[in-house]
Amino acid sequence: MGLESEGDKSSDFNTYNAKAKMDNGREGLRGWLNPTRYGWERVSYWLQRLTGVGLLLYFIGHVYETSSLVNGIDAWNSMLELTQTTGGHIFLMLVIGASTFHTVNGIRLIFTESGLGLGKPGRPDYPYDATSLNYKQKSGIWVALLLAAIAMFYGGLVMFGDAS
Amino acid sequence: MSEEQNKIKLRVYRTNYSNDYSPRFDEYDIAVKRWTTVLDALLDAKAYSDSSIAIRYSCRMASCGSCGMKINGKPRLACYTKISELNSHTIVCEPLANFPRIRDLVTDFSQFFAHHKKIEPYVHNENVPTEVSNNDDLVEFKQTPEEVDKYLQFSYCIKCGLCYSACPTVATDAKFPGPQALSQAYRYMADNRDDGEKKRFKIIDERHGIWRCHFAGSCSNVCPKGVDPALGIQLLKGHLMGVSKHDKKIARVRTKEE
Amino acid sequence: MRRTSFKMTLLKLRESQIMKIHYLTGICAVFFVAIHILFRVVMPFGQSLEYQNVIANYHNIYYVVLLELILIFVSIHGFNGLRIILLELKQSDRWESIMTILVLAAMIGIIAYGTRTIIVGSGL
Amino acid sequence: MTETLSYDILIVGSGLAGLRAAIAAASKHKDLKIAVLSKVQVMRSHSVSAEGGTAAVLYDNEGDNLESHIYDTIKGSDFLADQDVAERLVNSIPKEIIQLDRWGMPWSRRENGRIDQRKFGGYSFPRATYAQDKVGFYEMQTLYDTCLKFDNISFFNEWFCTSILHEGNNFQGFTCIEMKSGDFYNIVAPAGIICTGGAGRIFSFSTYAYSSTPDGLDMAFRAGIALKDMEFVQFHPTGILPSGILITEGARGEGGYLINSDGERFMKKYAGEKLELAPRDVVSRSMITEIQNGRGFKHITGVDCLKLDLTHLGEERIKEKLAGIREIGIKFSGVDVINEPIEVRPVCHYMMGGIHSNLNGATEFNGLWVAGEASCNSTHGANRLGANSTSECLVWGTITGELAASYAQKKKNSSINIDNQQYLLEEKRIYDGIFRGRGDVNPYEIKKTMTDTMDAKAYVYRNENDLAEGLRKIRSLKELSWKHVNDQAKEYNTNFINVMEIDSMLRVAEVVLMGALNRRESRGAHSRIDYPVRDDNNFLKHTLAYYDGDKGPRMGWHPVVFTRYAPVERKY
Ligand SMILES: Cc1cc2nc3c(=O)[nH]c(=O)nc-3n(C[C@H](O)[C@H](O)[C@H](O)COP(=O)(O)OP(=O)(O)OC[C@H]3O[C@@H](n4cnc5c(N)ncnc54)[C@H](O)[C@@H]3O)c2cc1C
Ligand code: HEM
Ligand code: SF4
Ligand code: F3S
Ligand code: FES
Repeated sequence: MGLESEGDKSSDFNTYNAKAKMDNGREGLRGWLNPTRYGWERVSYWLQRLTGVGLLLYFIGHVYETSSLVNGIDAWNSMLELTQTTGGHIFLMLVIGASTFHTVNGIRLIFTESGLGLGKPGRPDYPYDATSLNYKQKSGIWVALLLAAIAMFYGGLVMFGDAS
Repeated sequence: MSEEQNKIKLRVYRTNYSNDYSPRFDEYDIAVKRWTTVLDALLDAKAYSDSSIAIRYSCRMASCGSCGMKINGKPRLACYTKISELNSHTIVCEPLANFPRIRDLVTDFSQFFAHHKKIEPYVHNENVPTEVSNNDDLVEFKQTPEEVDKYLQFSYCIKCGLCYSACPTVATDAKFPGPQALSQAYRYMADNRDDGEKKRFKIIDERHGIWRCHFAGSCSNVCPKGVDPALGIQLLKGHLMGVSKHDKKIARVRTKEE
Repeated sequence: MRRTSFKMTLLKLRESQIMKIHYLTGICAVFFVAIHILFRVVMPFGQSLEYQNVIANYHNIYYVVLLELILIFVSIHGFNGLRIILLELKQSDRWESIMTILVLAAMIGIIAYGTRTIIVGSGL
Repeated sequence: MTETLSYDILIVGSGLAGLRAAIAAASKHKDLKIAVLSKVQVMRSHSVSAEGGTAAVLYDNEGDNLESHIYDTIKGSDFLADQDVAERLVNSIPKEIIQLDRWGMPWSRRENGRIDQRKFGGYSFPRATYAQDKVGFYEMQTLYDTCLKFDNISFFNEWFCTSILHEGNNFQGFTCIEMKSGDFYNIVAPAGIICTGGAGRIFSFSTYAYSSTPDGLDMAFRAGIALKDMEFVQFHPTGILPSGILITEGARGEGGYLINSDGERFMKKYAGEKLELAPRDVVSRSMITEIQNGRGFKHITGVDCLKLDLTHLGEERIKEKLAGIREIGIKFSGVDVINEPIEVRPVCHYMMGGIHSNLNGATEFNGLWVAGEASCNSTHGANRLGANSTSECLVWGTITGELAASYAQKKKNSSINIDNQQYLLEEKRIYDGIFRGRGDVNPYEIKKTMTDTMDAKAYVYRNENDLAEGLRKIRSLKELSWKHVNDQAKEYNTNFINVMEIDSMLRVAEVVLMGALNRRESRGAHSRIDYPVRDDNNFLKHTLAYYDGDKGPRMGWHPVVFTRYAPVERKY
């Protein structure tokens, strides 16, 4: 045995890639697509992503939609008609809900991820309740959900009320 | 006085990754008492039903971190989970998610340990030698109980990997250090004997570093030791953001007379 | 692969700096989008979307600046969000640099495309 | 073909002793390549369970002194300790405490920022240095984290060592199995340190981790090194039922009471001065006497027990200083110690005996040292004082690590030629003898019967009949056809490991019983009702046991080293 290969045997070397045969066991996308197991914070994480991606898609669509402006009134109106259907209204309601949730929860997250509103570390006493999963945080999520629901409801009223 | 006995079904995930991939579940009927833990039940199955169950365990008192596994869908310590508290007649044991699998319930921790090592989890101090070499050095750091409390919680970590297994970012990102390693970075930063935060900030403020935590909180949700890694990580981010002010005074060693 | 100097500076940004930008653009977006939506509410919703009303808005220089800022901020925020998700999905240097470039390109594309609408619409 | 790896120093065991030795060696010579092998992963070793404290003299300005710690240790040992060794322990440990502090150990502190200490059994001063009630855990964490500083330490996690390679009396290496792949390896080095810890799993009711089996002891034993003083097994007064998990002595150190079914603090009858804080052997014997006199409680499992009362300490004190045992009580016993007393019973806790070694931790082989609980350099004699064991691990970890480093440095360039015969024989022993063995007796049942036998026959009080019967039972178990492994897979075969462990347990259990039979006196933890007094004329000497094939051990004696203290009667 030469000296070079010896290091590889010890466990602190990263054998992860070398043993390609081993199942890497990662949950993959299923990991974050399933928000049900670990409490509200996980739901927030999941929704923040979904709404973020959703809003991005909407935003791209929206920029495209408004670009019909340059092609004159007919192009604009035919574009606008797409949203004046029931389906279009429901879609817009979802966008309203998504943006409300994403915004409100996003503002909470900006505080949280800057270490604010989480409580202080201290001696944990059994049974252990994590201070970071406190009610301030949870209510932030609930408020975001609630506001999103209200916004969707209001938006629905406006749009469907307007259409009739 | 005799205790009532209950029968439960233990469903154990079985496979050997070097030979064949096709996993299956084996079922064992186990008699349990009020205090029987999942580990007890598994060892019972191993001793009397099927000795080929591969399982990792040692202390049986939730201090070594060996026996992490997914029990009824959630990462838990087998020795710390009583069957009676699961409220179920079927107990499903699977290997921890997000770890490469070796066999049955046993997973490979080398990458997890490597992440821990990478954040340089030891005291850096420029002014006080960390090695005590002569007897003049026989003086300790001065650190009050309040200063201990600032990091103590994070040193409860037994490296069981449950948090790593629950975290949704770890589920896809192999380079993300994970809640365990990141909370240890905070542990040393909060310890006033250490002045190595500049170095550690450099290590974790990376593309796949601390910012890939989006406060899913699942790590703190499953941690059996009350470490609350999510808290440490967010507090650390606060420092990186420049929001939290840095008022740590590096401890000095006491003088001989004190 | 040769790196352009632009990309070099981007690569030199610490992730914490990028996240600061992410949060800042997020917060700014709250205000701007709020104003943008308020414009929808000053008159009945359907009416506000009529062509001449929209064009009229576009001729208001403050509104144009607002729109342009929304466009830039939301693009940066949104596409950085996308970049984050993509980074976490798969780890290899190749994937990461391709995705960074693609996301950057898409972001610039959208900003450019939106800016064209704004410029033409405002009749500048 | 068996692969051979080579290093400069091999350390078996990543407990406190092993990690401390690794750091000592790595910092002494930076270019030595050090391998730490362990059958469990790092931070999984039994040492993480140590709870109460590490004894050291820190406050000589407040009345403590080294002399007193030395004398307490020797008196605690019932004068069987080698006195030069005890002196070495006491003189070296304060430095280790400070060293750990520099490395980041979260010692519990006094208000003024200095390290705090608590009372512990058998000491005349509060000198158990503590960190809540997770001392061993924090020490392990601190040492492991510090190890990561050194690039020349490589960890071999989950490598099971099976035997020592040697050429005559010169150490050459170990044979081991990498559990993950199931491959068999030789690892050679000029120097080795055995830190495989205690063997308390040869008892059923035990505070030890499941991994604390005597395979390390057995490995040395089979290679021809003596095991010393194995009959001295410490029974800790307070293990909870039914699991045997420990309630630290720190609970009594903080002021806990032991009570019998009359609600009486019975220790005043047995140790009027020190009460609950008498040494463990004294307290355990008192408890069994109480139980035998009908003043015990019955646990729901039907086992006799007594109660440990902490309720008067108050919620705040318990949460701050005994958080871990509160958790253990609630989780594993269903009792919150803040509100009610907890049921306890003497439980196998420590092995004073181990691999025969001298003041420096050197064994009978050149180039091989031993440290920690696996060693018997005779610090603890017939009874260890609480908190002296982690001290021993740290002190001899350092000593052996440094000695091994110097030795390896000298031998760095000489090559090692191992004798093929040896590892072929070992391969034959474990693969033909065990892995491919045949039989119809379930090895796990053998283990259960054996450990139950030890519980019944070699507990706190012993006598000739019981011991002889126990020995007969163990020998008859050895005869049965249980050496077979049902699991024929190569990878991560814990069944195979378990059977090898059981093999070593039977051999070492036999040594314990033989030693206990031969020692016809009561000394420290070894208490014979048929010979109730200490007999300094005949037995003031260490027991040695050498391997002698399947016939069972060959017994011998070894003198005790005295420096300053003549044996006197022990009173507390
Ligand atoms: C519950 C409990 C509480 C305690 N509390 C205290 C206390 O408060 N104060 C005190 O001073 N002492 C205490 N002790 C005693 C003390 O913890 C131990 O004596 C000490 O930790 C032993 O450390 P060690 O390093 O020698 O061995 P261990 O920590 O037992 O480590 C043994 C190592 O050897 C490895 N090993 C074993 N066999 C093999 C093999 N064949 N191949 C490869 N590797 C192998 C194991 O994997 C492990 O890594 C306590 C003990 C118990 C059980
Ligand atoms: C209006 C105010 C907004 C605020 C306050 C805000 C805030 C945030 C915050 C805090 C995050 C989480 C970052 C993290 O956890 O690391 C985030 C993610 C994201 N946002 Fe926004 N955002 C806003 C608007 C938008 C808009 C309009 C879009 C769409 C174009 C968008 C797209 C995204 C995307 C794609 C993510 C990534 C999701 C993730 O990283 O998990 N956001 N936002
Ligand atoms: S932080 Fe908690 S869950 Fe994670 S490894 Fe440490 S103890 Fe386990
Ligand atoms: S679960 Fe993961 S995303 Fe963050 S808060 Fe915990 S590390
Ligand atoms: S066996 Fe040690 S944590 Fe469960």
